[in-house]
Amino acid sequence: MSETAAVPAEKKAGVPTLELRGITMRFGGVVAINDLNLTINEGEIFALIGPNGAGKTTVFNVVTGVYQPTEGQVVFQDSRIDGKKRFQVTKRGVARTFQNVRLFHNMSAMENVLVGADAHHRTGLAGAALGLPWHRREERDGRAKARELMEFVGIGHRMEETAKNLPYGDQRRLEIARALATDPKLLLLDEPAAGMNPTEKEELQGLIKRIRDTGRTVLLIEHDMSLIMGISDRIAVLDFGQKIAEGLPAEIQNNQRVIEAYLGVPADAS
Amino acid sequence: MNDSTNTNPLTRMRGGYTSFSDSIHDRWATAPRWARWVVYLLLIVLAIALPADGIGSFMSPYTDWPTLLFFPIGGYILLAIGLNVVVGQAGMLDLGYVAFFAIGGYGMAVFGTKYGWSFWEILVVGVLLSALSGILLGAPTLRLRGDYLAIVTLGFGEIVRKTANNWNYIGGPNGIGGIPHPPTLTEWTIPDNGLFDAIGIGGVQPFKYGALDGKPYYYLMLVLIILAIVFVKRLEASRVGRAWASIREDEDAAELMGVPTFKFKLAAFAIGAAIGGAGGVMYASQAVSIIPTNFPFILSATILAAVVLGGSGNLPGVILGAFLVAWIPERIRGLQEYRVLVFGAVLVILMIFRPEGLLPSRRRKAELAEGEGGMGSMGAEVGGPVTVGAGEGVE
Amino acid sequence: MRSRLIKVVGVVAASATLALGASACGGKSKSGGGDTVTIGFMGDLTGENSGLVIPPKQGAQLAIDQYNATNPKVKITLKTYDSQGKGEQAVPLAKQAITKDKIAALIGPTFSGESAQADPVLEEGKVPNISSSATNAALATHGWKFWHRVIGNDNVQGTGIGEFISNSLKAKKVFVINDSSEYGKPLAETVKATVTKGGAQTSEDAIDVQASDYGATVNKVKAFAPDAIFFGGYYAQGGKLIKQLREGGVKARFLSGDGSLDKGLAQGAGGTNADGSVIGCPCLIDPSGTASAASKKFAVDYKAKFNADPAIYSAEGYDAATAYIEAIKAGNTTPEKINDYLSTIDKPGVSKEIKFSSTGEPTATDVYVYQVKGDQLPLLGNAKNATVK
Amino acid sequence: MLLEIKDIHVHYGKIAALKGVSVEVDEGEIVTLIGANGAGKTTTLKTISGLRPLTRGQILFGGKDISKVPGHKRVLMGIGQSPEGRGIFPGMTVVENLSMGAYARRDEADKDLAEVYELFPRLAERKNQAGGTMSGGEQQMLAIGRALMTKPKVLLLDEPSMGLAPKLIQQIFEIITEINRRGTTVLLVEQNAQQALQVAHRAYVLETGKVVKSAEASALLDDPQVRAAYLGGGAEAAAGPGD
Amino acid sequence: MNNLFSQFWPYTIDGLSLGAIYALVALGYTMVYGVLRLINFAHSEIFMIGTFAALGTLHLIGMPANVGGFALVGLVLLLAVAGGVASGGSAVILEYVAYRPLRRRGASRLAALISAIGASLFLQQLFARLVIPKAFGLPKEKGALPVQGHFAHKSDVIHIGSFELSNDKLIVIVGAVLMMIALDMFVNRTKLGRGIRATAQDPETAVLMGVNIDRIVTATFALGGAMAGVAAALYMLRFEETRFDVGFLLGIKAFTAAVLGGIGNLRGALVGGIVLGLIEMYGAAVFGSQWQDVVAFSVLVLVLMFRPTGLLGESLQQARA
Repeated sequence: MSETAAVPAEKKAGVPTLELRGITMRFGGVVAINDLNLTINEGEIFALIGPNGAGKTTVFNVVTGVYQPTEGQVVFQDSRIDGKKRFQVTKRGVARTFQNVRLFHNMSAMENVLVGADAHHRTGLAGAALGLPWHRREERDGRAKARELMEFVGIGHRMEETAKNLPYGDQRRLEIARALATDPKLLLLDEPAAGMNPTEKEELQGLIKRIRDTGRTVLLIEHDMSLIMGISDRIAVLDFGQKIAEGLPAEIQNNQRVIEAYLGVPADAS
Repeated sequence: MNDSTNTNPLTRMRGGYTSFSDSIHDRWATAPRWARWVVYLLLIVLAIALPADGIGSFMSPYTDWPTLLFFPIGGYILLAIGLNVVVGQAGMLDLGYVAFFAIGGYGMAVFGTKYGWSFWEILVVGVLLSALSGILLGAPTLRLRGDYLAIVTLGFGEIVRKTANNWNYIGGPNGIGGIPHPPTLTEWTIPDNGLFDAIGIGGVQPFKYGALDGKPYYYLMLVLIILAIVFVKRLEASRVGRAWASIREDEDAAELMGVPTFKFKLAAFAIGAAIGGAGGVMYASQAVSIIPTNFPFILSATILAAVVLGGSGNLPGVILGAFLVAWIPERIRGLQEYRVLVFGAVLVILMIFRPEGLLPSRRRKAELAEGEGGMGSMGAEVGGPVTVGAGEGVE
Repeated sequence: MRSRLIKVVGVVAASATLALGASACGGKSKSGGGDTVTIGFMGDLTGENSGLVIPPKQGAQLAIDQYNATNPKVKITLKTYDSQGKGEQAVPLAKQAITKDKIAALIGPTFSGESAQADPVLEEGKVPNISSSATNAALATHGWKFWHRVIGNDNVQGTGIGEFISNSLKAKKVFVINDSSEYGKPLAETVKATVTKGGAQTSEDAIDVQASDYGATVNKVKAFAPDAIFFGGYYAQGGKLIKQLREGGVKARFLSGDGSLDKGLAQGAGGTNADGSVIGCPCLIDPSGTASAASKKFAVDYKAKFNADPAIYSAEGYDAATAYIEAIKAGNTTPEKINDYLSTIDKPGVSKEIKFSSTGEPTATDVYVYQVKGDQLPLLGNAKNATVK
Repeated sequence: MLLEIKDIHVHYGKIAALKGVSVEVDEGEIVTLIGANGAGKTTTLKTISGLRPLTRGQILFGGKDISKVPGHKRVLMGIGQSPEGRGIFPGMTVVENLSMGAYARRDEADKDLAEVYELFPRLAERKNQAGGTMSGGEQQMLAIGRALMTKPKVLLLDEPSMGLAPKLIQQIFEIITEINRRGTTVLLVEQNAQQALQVAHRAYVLETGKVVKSAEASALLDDPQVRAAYLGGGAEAAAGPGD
Repeated sequence: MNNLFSQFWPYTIDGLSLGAIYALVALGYTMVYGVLRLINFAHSEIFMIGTFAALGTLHLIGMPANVGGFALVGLVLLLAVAGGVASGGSAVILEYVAYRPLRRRGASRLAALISAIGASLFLQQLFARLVIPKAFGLPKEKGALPVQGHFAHKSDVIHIGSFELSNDKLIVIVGAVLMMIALDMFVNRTKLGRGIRATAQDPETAVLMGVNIDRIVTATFALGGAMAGVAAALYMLRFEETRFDVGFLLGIKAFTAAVLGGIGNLRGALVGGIVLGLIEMYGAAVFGSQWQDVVAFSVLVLVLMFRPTGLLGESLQQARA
């Protein structure tokens, strides 16, 4: 395990950024999430783990407005965002990546990030068609920001390449850069380490921390236990749509219910 | 490449054409600014000289060339530019585009004959009216997925035509006659000197809109087309164009990146509709009389064919496609009753020969080659060893 | 004038060859000054309604060939323009005809829709035009000076048929159907207005040309139980409509206008379904030549040349060409002079008196009625006095 | 040699996905391909089963060149695959999904069905459930079971552990060993290199479309480079949740 | 409105018999769409070919007249076979010529759609200009006109008050329903049917199961075409005439029916066809026949607004998990 994985010294006083209050999500007769309460504090790296089908991605979808919860409320920075449209949620400051990379494959890396940056741009049809100064300034600023973000995630050298031609690890980073371009206060990462080798995972770990250090809150879903244990401030475990445990990494690792439902008997692994 | 499956001449021809068009692409992409302007200028001069008799006698031996240039050629080009915004840029399949052409046309007819407005006023109103109808159609239906949208738009086209046919206020099946021409701006005549004669425009009165001379209409259409191109091009290179591209590639992801997809789709629809409406206004004011059968479904299909044939998403391609689709049936008038037959066969052959269109944009070509790009590929496609797919690797 | 017609008997066979020769040099000489004047014929020559356009074209061809066979000083070439019946094709063709081909006059366009679009071009190009079959009444309202027709308009026809329904058939309940076309709908409306004036009770419906199933219309007719049914539309739909009406148990007499004047009506209706139906037309189709001697001679010549009986608008095509021939014979070879001559012409033609009102309408208002018998359409007589057995 | 892949090249559009991959699989073996995402593992499997066209190279199966044999015929020859993402037919029941495995066969498949049920009792319980409504683990079992129904001489498994809870991953690898023990040759593509190397006899390491290493699986487990790149920095990380 | 009440049964029966034909033609759209995700625009011409095959058969057997009773059922059966074979066969050829090369190149569906439109124009014109004039000995310009063949003796089988059911409508409704049931059983019970469903759901995995995709596609076109051919025979029984563009409006309506029911869904085609047929007739009764298409399309838009994947949803391929 990497040495940098120490728990941050000063824990924030616990100002909640995102609160899920009694969220229930039903699809037809199937209950995907059942009465879930979750509080994520500002500046935290919060991990959501659990077996496949436990409802983790559904939580992401509820938070980002893809689904409207059957019951319950989603509160982000003291205002409800359930019932809001997806792009409105993004504008409020919630951005995400996807389990399977969902870039705009045939656009360049730069354009991908620009789409994210456009979330806060205001140029309309007239502005663009007439090439008004405002529009030109936005374009310039957007590009500068995109460049900066791509440097930040470490793909500064591939800005003009078509997204699908990037190596897989870089595609994951590009997805993060695109999400960051929307200027999120809360970043949701859905299995960011999937398909990465250990070296890449380590770099990713560093990147997630740096993102947190820029003042953003991170909520992530991951299966890779070493990564989770290395960077999470707190962890919640879902099983069959219910929260079966929540706490510090060390607590989770030794929680009997979690071991039964998810981790399995440690002896098997070696 | 070493694979031996691709030695048949058709494939080689295809490959040759592809590398040729690609090299032009590359040249253009790296050309300096001044060189591009020179090309633009040359194109405009060429466009101005196009209706000349000398060209016409070859291009259209059977029927009046300047009028053909105005419509169908110019009209189709304008419509194709508009439809391209919807289909090529935003990736929505619209099978009822003719509806907006009709709304523009009827707008011109109604305001021109019943209210006595002038062409110029109606052009503005007609464009707004069509855009509005685009929004009215789009608002409830744009949430539908690709093919459902296709059938709904097709239905809308039929509804508009049938309503026109059954609504006595706008003449029912008789349509509206006596639509005014645009007011003549000036009787000024291009001097009959050597230079102008050389490009075949000496003696033309370019701003006098009568029934007989098609050239002034053509020039008017030309101006409209150039305006539309500039407008669409600028949008394409902006936030709006990026939003459309992202919607085409992955609508959900786009929305989650903060793109108000519905709004942008609606905008694409409205812009497409507005351009179609402008075409309708132009057409009606030249045609003097319009009837509902001027706006059949097959016109929607033809414009769509123009867009796809030329290279959906790429303006030069779309313009080329529209030109061919409008011109070929007129040029082969000599085949008389067989020309539609031949036209149908040509469509099939061209699509087989070049499914991505004659001049696709780079990005769209990649999308179409992989069957992405808004409408996706056919379902049951699995590249097998017997396919020519291997050839794609080296083109 | 009958004498002129008699003179050309027997030269029909030679005329085709001469016409060929004429057309060969026709392109070179300008109208106006040279030996040859080009007259255009525009209409749907290859489309689905070409069945209504080829007979008048042949009629015109016959007249011109007969004229050329007399070895006149100025010969006439007939140049055809296939508009497919569509305005957007007729317009550029008309311009081509005026500016490139320099035609002196035009027969056509044959349909009302395309006429509305192409006629303004002819008007501005100052080329006289006579339509043999565009019957839409609105065409005469634009104040065009170069526009004419040799056929009664839909109001004339509709009134004629309507009066026939009221006076001769004495129908008290009339169901009026139209095909939603620019031809059928106004015609049906005129008939409806006329029979209403004649005291009949009416109801109406419209069908879609491309639909197959007229069940909804049939059900409406059944509910109304009329004495007579008038259909404004073409025979392709008319036949189908009769068939479905009869299958639906409707036995009322079926009537229609010139668009249905074709044996296709009876064929489409199947069996004897169409028997007894009455079709009105402001045109004269008289293969047996019972209407007049001119008509008889025309029928004979036509049959000899084309190996077919005169069909719909054949006589009108012939008359339209005759009008131009008269103008040229009188020494008028430029479009405007020909047009001036048309305003004064008054000459018996095959179908009617060739004479135009100031708006370009024919002055004659005769409407003829025909009755379906098997798949034949024998002439019943003039609508004013014909009676149905 | 049951399956021999000789220097194959595969392109997607202009991009080369495989740039000369050679792999050999002997009868009775479990061979694994490991490597990062995008290294070409899945493409290799798809090319073997004929879903992707070759631009160069050869695939020999039982000594016969099958490079030009269409995919559906390769199934009959004895190449079965459980695809990446499982490829369950969502609208079909478990039984229908399994019988799809026997689609191309002309002989009776009842015996094989019984064997699959024996291997995966869970599937027998859920016979009439629609494939699309099953959990991830169940779907993976169904995918493997379905591939077994093709009666493969060689079974290609593409990321069988993907997206499964650590607990289930154990189970899946046990079943793979069992299948192999009963006589089916296995070519396994895995993200989870640690687990894969533990069950496999031999392994190939793929990087950006090329084979960079091949050896006995146990040797690779101890190879420092492989450890660094695919198994994580230290043994404790590789051991997963136990640390 | 009065019309609808006083003539409720005639409108309903007309709607059902029209809807039955829509439904059969819709099957072809829906099957091809399910497997290839392609709107086979030329399907309307496949139907047209079926009508001419039926008509040609009537000519071959010397154009019987006034056939009624069970003899009529037998004759329609013969026509259905002729239409089915001709349409099924031409659908297969169409796929081979106009779609397969595009499929091989992995072309976009948009390109295939244009190819389909081209093929549609080509086939229409081929019949109008060459086939019909040649086959029926008509002058060239008559090829575009309707061609008739009257053979059926139509009579009411049931007549209770305003409820009149004639033999032809009965055969159409029963025949169409039987065909639908047969097809449904074929797709759900047979091996080839399972192959079709598998291909619709996941073509790549289907190949891994040993499914020959090309054969499945051929079978899909053949089946869909055959259904259109049977529909064509029933159409000929009802209307006894056809023309080169007979498929145009009917094709659009059938496609609408397929979407209305849920494209890709076989039972949806039945529901969509019947619903559309009834809506048209009722709409015509209330608003006048000239508005029947407007009513039909408006209902389509309304239905899709509330049920974006049609009345029954898509099922041949199911939502891809």
